[in-house]
Amino acid sequence: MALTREQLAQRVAQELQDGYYVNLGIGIPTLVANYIPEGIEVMLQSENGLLGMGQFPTEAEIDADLINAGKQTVTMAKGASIFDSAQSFAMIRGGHVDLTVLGAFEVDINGNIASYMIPGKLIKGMGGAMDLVAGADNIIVTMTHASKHGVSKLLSNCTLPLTGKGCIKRVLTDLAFIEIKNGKFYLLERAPGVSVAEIISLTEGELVVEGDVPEMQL
Amino acid sequence: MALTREQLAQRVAQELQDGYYVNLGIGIPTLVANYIPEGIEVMLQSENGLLGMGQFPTEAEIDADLINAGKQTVTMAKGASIFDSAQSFAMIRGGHVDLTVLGAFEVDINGNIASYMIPGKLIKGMGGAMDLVAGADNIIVTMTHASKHGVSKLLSNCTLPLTGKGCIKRVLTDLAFIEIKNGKFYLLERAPGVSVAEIISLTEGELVVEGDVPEMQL
Amino acid sequence: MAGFDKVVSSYEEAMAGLKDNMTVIAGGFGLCGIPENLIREIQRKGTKGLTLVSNNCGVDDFGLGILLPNRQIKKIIASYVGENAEFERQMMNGELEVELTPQGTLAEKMRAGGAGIPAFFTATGYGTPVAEGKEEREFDGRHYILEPAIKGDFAIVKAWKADRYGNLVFRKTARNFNPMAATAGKITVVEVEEIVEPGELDPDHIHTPGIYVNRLILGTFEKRIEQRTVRSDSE
Amino acid sequence: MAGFDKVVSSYEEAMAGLKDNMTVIAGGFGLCGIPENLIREIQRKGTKGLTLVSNNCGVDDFGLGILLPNRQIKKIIASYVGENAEFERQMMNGELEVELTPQGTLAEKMRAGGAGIPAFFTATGYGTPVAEGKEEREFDGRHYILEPAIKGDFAIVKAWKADRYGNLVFRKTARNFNPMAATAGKITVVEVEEIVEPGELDPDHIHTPGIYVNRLILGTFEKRIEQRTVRSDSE
Repeated sequence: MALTREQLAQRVAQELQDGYYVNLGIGIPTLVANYIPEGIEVMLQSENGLLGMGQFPTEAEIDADLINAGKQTVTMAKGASIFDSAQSFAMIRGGHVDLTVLGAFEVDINGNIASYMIPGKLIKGMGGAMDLVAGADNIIVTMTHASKHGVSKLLSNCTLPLTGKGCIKRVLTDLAFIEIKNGKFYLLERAPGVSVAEIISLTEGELVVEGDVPEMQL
Repeated sequence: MALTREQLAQRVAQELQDGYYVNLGIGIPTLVANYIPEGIEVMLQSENGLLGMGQFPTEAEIDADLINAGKQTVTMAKGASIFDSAQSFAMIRGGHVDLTVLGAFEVDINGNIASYMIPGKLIKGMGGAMDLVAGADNIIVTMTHASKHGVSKLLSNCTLPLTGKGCIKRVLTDLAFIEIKNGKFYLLERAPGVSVAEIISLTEGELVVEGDVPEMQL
Repeated sequence: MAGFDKVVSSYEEAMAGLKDNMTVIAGGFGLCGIPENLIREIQRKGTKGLTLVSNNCGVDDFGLGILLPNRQIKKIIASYVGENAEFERQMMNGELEVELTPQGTLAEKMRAGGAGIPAFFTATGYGTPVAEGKEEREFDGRHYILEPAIKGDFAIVKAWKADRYGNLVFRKTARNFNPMAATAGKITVVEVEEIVEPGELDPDHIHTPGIYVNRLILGTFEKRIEQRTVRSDSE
Repeated sequence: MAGFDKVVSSYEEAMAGLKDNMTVIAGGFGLCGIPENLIREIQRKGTKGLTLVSNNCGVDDFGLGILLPNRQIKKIIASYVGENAEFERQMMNGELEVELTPQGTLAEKMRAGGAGIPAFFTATGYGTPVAEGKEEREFDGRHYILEPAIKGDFAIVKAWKADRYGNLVFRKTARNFNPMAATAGKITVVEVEEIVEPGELDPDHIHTPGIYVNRLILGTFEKRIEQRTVRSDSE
C-alpha cells in the first residue's frame, strides 16, 4: 500500500534527532511536526524569521504579526527567537539547520531537484526552496513516486526547471525510501506491502536494489 | 600662524550641518565634537557599534561595556543605538554616514591617502580607516601641511602604503583648506596670517591658486 | 523637521518625490509587516512604471496587489507571487515583468545594497534558471553564482515602534524583510504603530538605527491575515 | 546535556576538542566584550600553532595577548594590533604572522563565513596593500576587490545573558564582533554573565539565536578598561 500523507510524515519523523533544528516545507513536510517521537526535542525554523515555531494559536492567541513561512498564524515555542530574513537565510545558507524536509515534482539520479515551476502552468516562484536545497547538507525530499498515470518522478534527468543541482541525497516517496549516490538511486526501504518489482517499474532512473529490502516500520 | 589642533577642529566643525551623522577619527578629529555650532545637532558614529556617542562618563557612570572606537569609556547620547560591527560597517561602507573626519600622513593630487602604516616603523594596522575612506562620499582629512623639517605631506604621489585610492576631496591642514579635483590641489582658504607663498612652498603636489584666497574665519 | 526628527505628518509628504519608473523596495512577507498605507499612497498618487522589489506582491485588494489594476508596476523582483488573478493575467500577457529571485538571495541582495557590497557569491540557484547569465565559480569544490546587490530610489518599511529619530523596533515575524529594505533605499520611508521620544527605546533593543530612516509616519493598520489557522481551545 | 540545553559546567569542557593548528575566531573590540576566560582556558591548555581571527590581540597580560609568551599563536588576522611589546617583538622577528584586515572587511568576512557566502566584493582596500593578490572589478564605475569569507574551527564569544538554549543578548558596545563570530565557528563556545531559563528572554530582543551556539558557560569577568576617560561630575 502506498503511504498516506500522514505515514510519509511519520516516516520522516523517525529521522529526527534530539536537539535538531529543522525546517519543514509546506505540505506533507509540515505534518512531520505532528509525529515528533517521544523524548525528542526539535526546534522548527520558519524561514520568514522564526526559530522555535509553536502550534497553531487559539482564537484568542491569533496575532497577525506572527506567521510561518506558509503564511499561517502560529505561536512561538519556549525559547523561540525572532530575526530578519537575512539572518534567517544566513542560518539556512550557512548550513546551520540540521534537517530540511521539502516536497518536489521530480528528483533525479544526480541529486537534482525540480520543485518550483511547471512552465506555462505554475509560475509562482521558488520562495525559499532554492536557498534550502543549496544550504542544507541533510535534506529529505518527500513526494509521490509517480503521477496518477504511472509516470515516474524519479528520473535519470529532471525534465522541469531545477530548484537545485546535485543537492539531494534522500527521497521518501509513498512507495519507497531511497538514497541517491554515485549517480544512482539506492532502494533503502519499501512501503509496507509494496513490492520491489512495483518500485522498479515506477522508477525511471537507475535503481540499485541490494539484498532484501526491508519494509518501513511505522 | 599655523592652526592649533583646536583651531583645526573648529574649522572642521563649520562644515557640520544640522542632522548630520558624523564619524570622527582618533586625534584631532575627536576634538571636533567640542566645537559643534549652536543650534546644530549631529550624531556621532563610533565604528565599534554605537550611533549617538555622548560625552565622557563621570566616575560613577563608567561602564566597561561602553567604549568608543578609540577604546575610551564614553556615554550614550539621547536616541543612541547599539549594533554589531557588521551593521556598523554596513552604515559606513554603504555610504550612510554624512561626514567622516580623519587624519593622514600624506595625501596626493589624485585623492589618494596614506594614514595607517610607515613600513619598518609603525605597523599597527588600519582599524576602520580603509572602510571609512572607501565608504564615505564626504570626507575631510585633517593633518599638518608639512613635517617639522618642512617636507610637504601634500604630494604628487603618496610615498607610503595607501589607505585608500582616489577617495579624498577635501583636506584641512594647519596652513590651508584645500580641495582635490582633476588631479590637482585647489587652495580654498588659508590659515589666518599664513601667506599663499608659504603654502605654495610647502605643497609638493600641483597647487592651483585662483584669485584672492580668503583667510579662514574661526 | 529639524535635526534628527524624521516625523512627517501626511502620507503625501511621506511619499513626496516618488516618480514614474523609479525602483521601490518594500518590506513584508506575504501580508505580514507590509507598509500597507504607504502602498495605498502610491496607489493614490498613480505613479507608473515602477520596479517593485518585495518578497511577494500582495493579494487582489490588499498590499502591493492594489497597484496592479492601474498598471502601476512595470516589473517585480520577488520570490513568490501570483496570489491574485490580475497578477497572473498581466504576467501571462507580458504586461508585467517578473524576476523570480530566491528568498534568501533577495534578502541578501537588499542587505548588500545597503551595505556597500555590489555583489556576492551564493550557492543558491546554481544550476537553475536563476543562474542564467550569471558568473559561476567554484570555492572549495562547491559551486556558486555571483549575485548583484539591489538598491532602491525609495524603500517603504513597516515597523512597530520608532522614536522621532527613526530608530526602529519590529514586532515578531512582521520584522522579516523590513530591516534590509530600510538600508537599501535612497529615501527610506517608515510607517509605525507608535512614535516615542528619543531615549525611550532601549539602545540595545533597536533593530534598525535611525541613520537609515529619512521619513517616519504614524499609521493605523488593518494587518490582514492570509491564512487564519487556529487550534481549538481544548487542545 | 539533552535537547537544546547548551550549558557546560567547566571551561575545560567548554574548549574540549581544541587542537594545535586550528583556527579560532574571537569576539571583542579592544578589551571590550572579549571572552576573557575562554582565552585563559586556551592559555592553560597550551594549544599551539593557532590562527586567531580577532579585531585586536589584547594587551600584555590580558585578552589574546596572554597567548603570546608561550608562542601559542602562529598567525593573527586582525585590523589593529601591537598594543604590547611581546607582539611587536614576535612580529618583527617573523615569529608571528600578521594579516592586517580592514575592520569592516573583517566583520563582513566573519558574517559571510557564517552565512554561506564564500566571497563578496567591497570597495574597502582597493588600491592599497590589502588588495594585493585579490581580484579587482568595477561595478557602476567604482572599483572593488573580492574578499573571501572566514570560518573557524572554534568561535569564542562573550555575551551578557543567555538562556539555556544558547539564545544570546549582548550589552552595549560589548556586542561588537561577537554576533558575527558566533555564526562562523564549527564549534561556537559562549561565556556569559547570566544564564536564564528558555522563555525568559523576549524573542524580539535576542541578538544571536541559539542555533549558532554549541556550548554555553557561566563566567565571572574582570572587564578591564583600556582607556579610562572621565569628565568631572560638575561638567
